[in-house]
Amino acid sequence: MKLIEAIIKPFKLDEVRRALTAKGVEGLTVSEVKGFGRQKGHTEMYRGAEYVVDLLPKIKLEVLVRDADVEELIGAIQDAASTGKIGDGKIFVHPVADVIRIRTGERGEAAI
Amino acid sequence: MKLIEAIIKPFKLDEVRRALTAKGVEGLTVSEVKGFGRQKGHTEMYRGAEYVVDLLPKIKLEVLVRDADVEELIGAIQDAASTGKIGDGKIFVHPVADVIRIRTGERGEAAI
Amino acid sequence: MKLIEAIIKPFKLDEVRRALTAKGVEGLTVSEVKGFGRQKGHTEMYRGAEYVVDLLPKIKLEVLVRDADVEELIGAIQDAASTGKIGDGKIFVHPVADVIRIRTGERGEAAI
Amino acid sequence: MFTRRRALLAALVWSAVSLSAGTALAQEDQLSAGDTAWIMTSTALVLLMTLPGLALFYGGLVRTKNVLSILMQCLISAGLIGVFWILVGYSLAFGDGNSIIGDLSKVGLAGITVDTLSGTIPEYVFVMFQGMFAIITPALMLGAFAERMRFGPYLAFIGIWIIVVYCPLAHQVWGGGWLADFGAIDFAGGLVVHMSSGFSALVAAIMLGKRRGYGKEPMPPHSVPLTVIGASLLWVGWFGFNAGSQLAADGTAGLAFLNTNTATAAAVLGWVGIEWMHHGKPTVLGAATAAVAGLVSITPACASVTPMGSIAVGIGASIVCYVAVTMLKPAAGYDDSLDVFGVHGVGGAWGAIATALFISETTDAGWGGQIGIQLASVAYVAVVAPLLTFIILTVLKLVFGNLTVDEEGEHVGLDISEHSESAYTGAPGAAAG
Amino acid sequence: MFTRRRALLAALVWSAVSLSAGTALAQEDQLSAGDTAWIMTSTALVLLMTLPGLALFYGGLVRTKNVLSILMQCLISAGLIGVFWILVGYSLAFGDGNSIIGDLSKVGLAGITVDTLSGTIPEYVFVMFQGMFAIITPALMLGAFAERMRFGPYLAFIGIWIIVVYCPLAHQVWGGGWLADFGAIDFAGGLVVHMSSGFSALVAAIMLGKRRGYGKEPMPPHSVPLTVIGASLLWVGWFGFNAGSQLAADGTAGLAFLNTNTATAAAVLGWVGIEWMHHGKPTVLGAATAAVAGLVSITPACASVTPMGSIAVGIGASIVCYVAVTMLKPAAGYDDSLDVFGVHGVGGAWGAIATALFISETTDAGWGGQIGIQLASVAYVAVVAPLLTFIILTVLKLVFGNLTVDEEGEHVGLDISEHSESAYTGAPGAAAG
Amino acid sequence: MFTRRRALLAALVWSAVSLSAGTALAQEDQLSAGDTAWIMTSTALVLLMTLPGLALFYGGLVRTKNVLSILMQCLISAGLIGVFWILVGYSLAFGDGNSIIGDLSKVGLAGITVDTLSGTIPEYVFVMFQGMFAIITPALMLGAFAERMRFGPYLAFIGIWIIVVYCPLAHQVWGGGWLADFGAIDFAGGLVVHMSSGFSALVAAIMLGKRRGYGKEPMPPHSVPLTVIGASLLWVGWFGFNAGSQLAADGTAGLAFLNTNTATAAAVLGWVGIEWMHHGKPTVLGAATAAVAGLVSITPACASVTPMGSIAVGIGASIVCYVAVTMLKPAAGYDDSLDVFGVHGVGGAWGAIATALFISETTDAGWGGQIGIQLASVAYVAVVAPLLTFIILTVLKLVFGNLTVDEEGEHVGLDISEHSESAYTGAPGAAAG
Ligand SMILES: Nc1ncnc2c1ncn2[C@@H]1O[C@H](COP(=O)(O)OP(=O)(O)O)[C@@H](O)[C@H]1O
Ligand SMILES: Nc1ncnc2c1ncn2[C@@H]1O[C@H](COP(=O)(O)OP(=O)(O)O)[C@@H](O)[C@H]1O
Ligand SMILES: Nc1ncnc2c1ncn2[C@@H]1O[C@H](COP(=O)(O)OP(=O)(O)O)[C@@H](O)[C@H]1O
Repeated sequence: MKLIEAIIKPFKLDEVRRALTAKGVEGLTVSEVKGFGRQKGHTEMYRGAEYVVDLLPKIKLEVLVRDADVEELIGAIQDAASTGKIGDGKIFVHPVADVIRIRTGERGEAAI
Repeated sequence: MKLIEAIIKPFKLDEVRRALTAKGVEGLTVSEVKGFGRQKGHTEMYRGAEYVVDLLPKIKLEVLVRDADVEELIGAIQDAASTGKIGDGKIFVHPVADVIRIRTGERGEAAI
Repeated sequence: MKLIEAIIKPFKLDEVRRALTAKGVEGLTVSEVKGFGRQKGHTEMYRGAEYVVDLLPKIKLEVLVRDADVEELIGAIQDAASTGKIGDGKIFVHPVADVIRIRTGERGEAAI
Repeated sequence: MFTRRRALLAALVWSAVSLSAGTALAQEDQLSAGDTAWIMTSTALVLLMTLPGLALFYGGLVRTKNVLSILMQCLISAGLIGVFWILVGYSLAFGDGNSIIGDLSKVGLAGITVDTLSGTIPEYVFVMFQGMFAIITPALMLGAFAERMRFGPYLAFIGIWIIVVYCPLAHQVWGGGWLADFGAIDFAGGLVVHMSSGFSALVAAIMLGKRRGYGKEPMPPHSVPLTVIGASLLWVGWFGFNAGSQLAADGTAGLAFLNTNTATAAAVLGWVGIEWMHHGKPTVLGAATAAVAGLVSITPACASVTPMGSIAVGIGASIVCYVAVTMLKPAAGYDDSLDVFGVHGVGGAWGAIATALFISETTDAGWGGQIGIQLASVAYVAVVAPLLTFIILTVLKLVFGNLTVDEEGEHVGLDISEHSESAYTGAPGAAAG
Repeated sequence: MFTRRRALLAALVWSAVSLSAGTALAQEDQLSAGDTAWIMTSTALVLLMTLPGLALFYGGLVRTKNVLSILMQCLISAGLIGVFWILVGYSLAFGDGNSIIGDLSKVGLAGITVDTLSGTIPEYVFVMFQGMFAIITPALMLGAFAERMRFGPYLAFIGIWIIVVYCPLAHQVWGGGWLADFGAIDFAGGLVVHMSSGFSALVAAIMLGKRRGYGKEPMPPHSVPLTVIGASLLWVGWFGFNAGSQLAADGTAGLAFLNTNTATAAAVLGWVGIEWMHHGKPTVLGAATAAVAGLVSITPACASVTPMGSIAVGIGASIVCYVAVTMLKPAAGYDDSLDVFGVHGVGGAWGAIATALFISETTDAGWGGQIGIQLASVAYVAVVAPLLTFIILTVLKLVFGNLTVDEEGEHVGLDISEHSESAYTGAPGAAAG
Repeated sequence: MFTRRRALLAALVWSAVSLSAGTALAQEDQLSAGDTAWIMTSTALVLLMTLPGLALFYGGLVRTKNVLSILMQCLISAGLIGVFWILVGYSLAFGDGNSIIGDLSKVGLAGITVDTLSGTIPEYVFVMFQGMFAIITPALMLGAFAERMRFGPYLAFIGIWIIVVYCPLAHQVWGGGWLADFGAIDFAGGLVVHMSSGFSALVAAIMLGKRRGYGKEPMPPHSVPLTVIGASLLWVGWFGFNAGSQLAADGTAGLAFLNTNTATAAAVLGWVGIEWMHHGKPTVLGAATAAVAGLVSITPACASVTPMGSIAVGIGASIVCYVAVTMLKPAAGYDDSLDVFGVHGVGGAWGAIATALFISETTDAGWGGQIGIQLASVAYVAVVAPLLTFIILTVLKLVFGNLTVDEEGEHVGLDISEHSESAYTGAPGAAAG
């Protein structure tokens, strides 16, 4: 099992989710984060004082997947999330030692 | 050491935390996330337009624990978080390479 | 590659970010979390009813880094985030299986 | 010469007489544009108290998942009672009737035209001014069963309550009923509005049961700023409530206005002082609560006490309401979610009694006698209103089965379970690119 | 003796005459402090409708990233039209002129002093009261092209629209123009304010095109509480709008006030009932929308129908606006972001027609005749306003190239792309230590 | 015949005389319900400016962790000064006294009854109207030391300041003191309210020192919408402040009303234009700030300039305040957190001078002479208010040791460190299931 963590542009969330469910993903977890990277931020103004906001809103998406599905799902995320512009984000693949479904106590792939 | 990551129902947070501290856990980190899974969402209405909200509020809880404590704490979380209904959530167990306490610079199990 | 995850005090974020960019880090992701630990919380009052708030606001910072840079960056974070008082937080180092830049499809260290 | 002089004199006298007659008429039988202007303004101010004043005061106090249910219950009070009042409410409260309740002579505002006066103002203006009181009173109660009552039963409850509890009480005090004859002083509604709703609310809180988790987990306000905006608008709007109750723009209205502000200020000071001494720190929520407690307490008294007296009323309010909210409630163990009883019930009763305690000009009943009258009136409302409320809710329980939402509904919150809406959507997907 | 008596009599008669003349004068030619008080109050209330009423009503409905652009467009309407009105607007609307438009005789308020009266109130007060109407009307339109229109073109649009569409219409109905002569009844602006803005808004929504993602992804309100605060303040402020339009504090003002509240309450009840039956649950957003729909509809009718009639107007409003917003819009496929057409256009038209349908005293035209007049007036505004708006926007497209923000700007939101600001900063770094 | 005629004539003359005497009396010695209605309305509007107007305007500008401290400081100003004003404030400001300060003759409002008049309105109404001015003035200052001053010292500070600075200044300008005799024009309080608080605030900001991190990290407003609501309510409430200062509902009140709106609109336009040219984009915060700057500036001038003149006052305000806020402050390096000095100090001074510059009817002093008088008055307040404030704060430093919170308190924010409360609780645990 692997945990795929994707940092994407917020307005791409719907599309990515659709792409993943189309590939059979049945669960995922998202959170609001802010990202700093090569994408340049914007300037904000406050009574004449300008300052640069370079922590931009991003969505972090976590999906636990079977090892066999990793590549396919990475591809699906990438296709859906890509705009070709700087700031499209990253996908991290994490090893996972175990997984438990709280409701049933199932473990491992059965719990995904 | 392992990082236990649990996705639970928000109203179970207090109970889970009590269960963990009862087992000697002295630190943890929580964040607000939204989860999509088998649990069906609800319908919202906006001037006659209905749409389904299937990203439901969840709490993500992260606890770094000694390898020896993993099983006991998983059990504690499961007991406290379980309602028996779909949507109770998941527990992921992650390997951790190292841990540092910022204040003291302690490393490894001493820093937990 | 490793994913460095640091839980720090919110008002230290700017400093830590400056320290990291000074060391050549070009990207990172932050989120708002709440932490429970040895740091004692504060009391809040609501029409005479007092209750203890011991989940304190923290910032979680995630940086994916080359293996070779791990130690240097841990040091940088620690220096910048430390106030010497309880509650300064933790740094976790996670193994990472893979990383992909969504925009280009680059993989591994090239995608950092 | 002589003749002319006498004629002149006569003319002068008559001029004067007719002039002052004109003035007198203006005060009794003629429309006064000034009075009308003030009462229309007051009417708008009293609506402001409910929408958005009370809606925000209560809305800020609940948890995020229930804020819309509060706003909805305030909105629908304006909707339902706004129509009811025209159809039958006004007639039941202010129709001649008997000493208990009005009659149906003014159903649908029959017989009222743009020329009908009520004192120096158009009756339409009087109808609407009183209508705004009828709108806010049942809405005051919703704080007691906030975060659990279903919308349907709520609607039925306030619809019946206004007819069964409010209209009779309004008639008895202001419509020529027995409490007025008895000599009870209730200038702007300490008995009719605040005690009636506060004591009814207590019964409702007990009958509907506690919120799940009450007493075990903290249920802090989701937005104290909303609550402070609400308290502020209540404060501003209350000038219409109290000074408008004079139904004229004159010196007594001015006194009522000044006393309203002064008592409220004193209550804020008092509560802040008590909290500071008691807990080491004064809270904003305390100050906002104090403001409402002060406003409630000065309501019956505002035209009967001196400004110095109003300071006493306000400080007294901060003490009795503080004790009710922070000690009585936990000791008794009922879940009056937003302290309707502690603030409106207790504050209203205190105000009604304080009216006599600090009265500036003793009535025929004498100082002690008036205290007796006020105490008796307080006791009357404290018994009748909850009793009737108990009966109404008992019947509604039979009809609806359950007046509160189920466990699932309480967990996800009333906004979604009752209204299919979320208050705030700044979540993933709504954020910027 | 005889002489004296006659002299006395004569003196008395003259006293009476001069007294009643004084009264009559007071009604026609003398300043009435009471009327002035009410109209100044009303003027403040009408500004409250725009700032912060409408700003919040619309501001809560958009997504987080666009809320400031809404607030800004409301603020700048007060800024731009506030100045324009003094410079030329008032003169174009209320200068003598012809049957179509006023003239330039009162440019810069030339000739008006503190002693100039307009009826029983200072003309300055009348100027400002009407100025507040001019401020809110163009701001009403912004809901139609919310979340996409650029600020510069918006400014140009409302600046031109007020001169080309609003001032002539105001003149035609209230300034002595042809619609008044024609017999159209539009007490407080169903035609001039709501239909003109609602129908213009529809054209603008269509010409500016849909928001990216419209129809594909949900675009829920970022804060329903803000919207409810806005609707509440609109409700409160509307008393000034409608009852103020009588320009006096009298019985007719009282009727207008009462009808305004009653129709609005009825519309809320109606909409809640319809939603309940149609979707199984009533929504808060529905109730808030209904309130505005009710307020819009009673605007032209508020002085012409009985209170019972106003209930009919309000319920009718809930039906026609519900259908327009939830069925007509999706069916037709235009993106009127915040339903300006469905609420103000349709509600205004309904109100104008309902004015005749439920009229309490038939006019010279007779019941049917007045319906005809109202229908013709509605048709006139429904054609002229959108036509002129179409021309203005066509010209502005040529001048500005693009009236809406580009894709990037729409994704990050207008707050950042147009104003370099974020509404809420509670983000990392702003939080506590 | 002859006799009768003369008698008749005489009677007529006397009728006329008595009539006009009646009218004259009404203006001087008799209660006018219309004037009373307007001043009670104005009084409510001026409280609206503080609660919730100013509270939100300032509350939105601070960081999330300090918003409650702002709301509390506004609430407690109403609490403390609301009581103080009745006890001694009114007497010190409006008791006969000498040319510097009033006396203690009206302590506790001694001698005032419901029949006591002040002009054509009840003195109670006058007391309360002025009391609302006294409540807002010290609260204006809190923006200068926001996010750092402790609550206790704040309370002591405003309590002393109102007695030492405000009451004397109010007496000198409005209570029959020397500035009135000197010929200073300050219709609604440019000197007394805005300059006094603005210049005192500057001293306080400097004496309390900068916020930690000031100038190094951005400290953006946590909620611009709250600030816009606040600015909007200030705008609406200010009509009571300015037009109410005429103490009558007449033509001059109408002019003051119209000028208030027009100058404010002009200031918004001006600031938006300046920002657009200077930074490429106009901001909402700029527009809201401009509104307040415009309102401040027209305050002393609103009854003395023509509508066209008010446009000049407003545009001037946008220029001088823009320069003060965006250039002077960073250059000088003080941390006036929310720009009290830049807006109220500078705007108030500009307004006081502009009153003479654009005066419509020259006074006895002549155009130049009046400018001199205004300049001298501005200089007087600019010296006296800060001087007295400096002394007060120096003493308070000795008494309290530290007027600001410690580092820990500043990091977690004043809401928790001073009031044990969090503004918003939507955090884990409060969310839905
Ligand atoms: N080294 C990193 N560690 C953690 N997150 C990163 C890292 N680099 C980038 N990110 C995340 O990815 C987002 C996009 O990165 P950016 O450099 O702007 O564009 P791109 O992914 O197109 O190269 C950032 O906003 C940040 O959230
Ligand atoms: N494959 C997955 N990857 C990441 N998170 C998941 C995954 N499956 C479920 N979750 C999380 O667990 C929550 C509960 O899952 P759900 O399928 O609704 O119920 P249950 O855990 O009872 O099977 C989801 O809301 C989501 O946050
Ligand atoms: N075992 C743990 N697992 C996860 N997070 C932890 C753990 N221990 C501490 N933390 C995080 O680190 C923060 C600081 O910990 P605390 O014990 O208060 O101070 P210190 O790091 O100085 O020992 C906590 O608020 C929490 O967010």
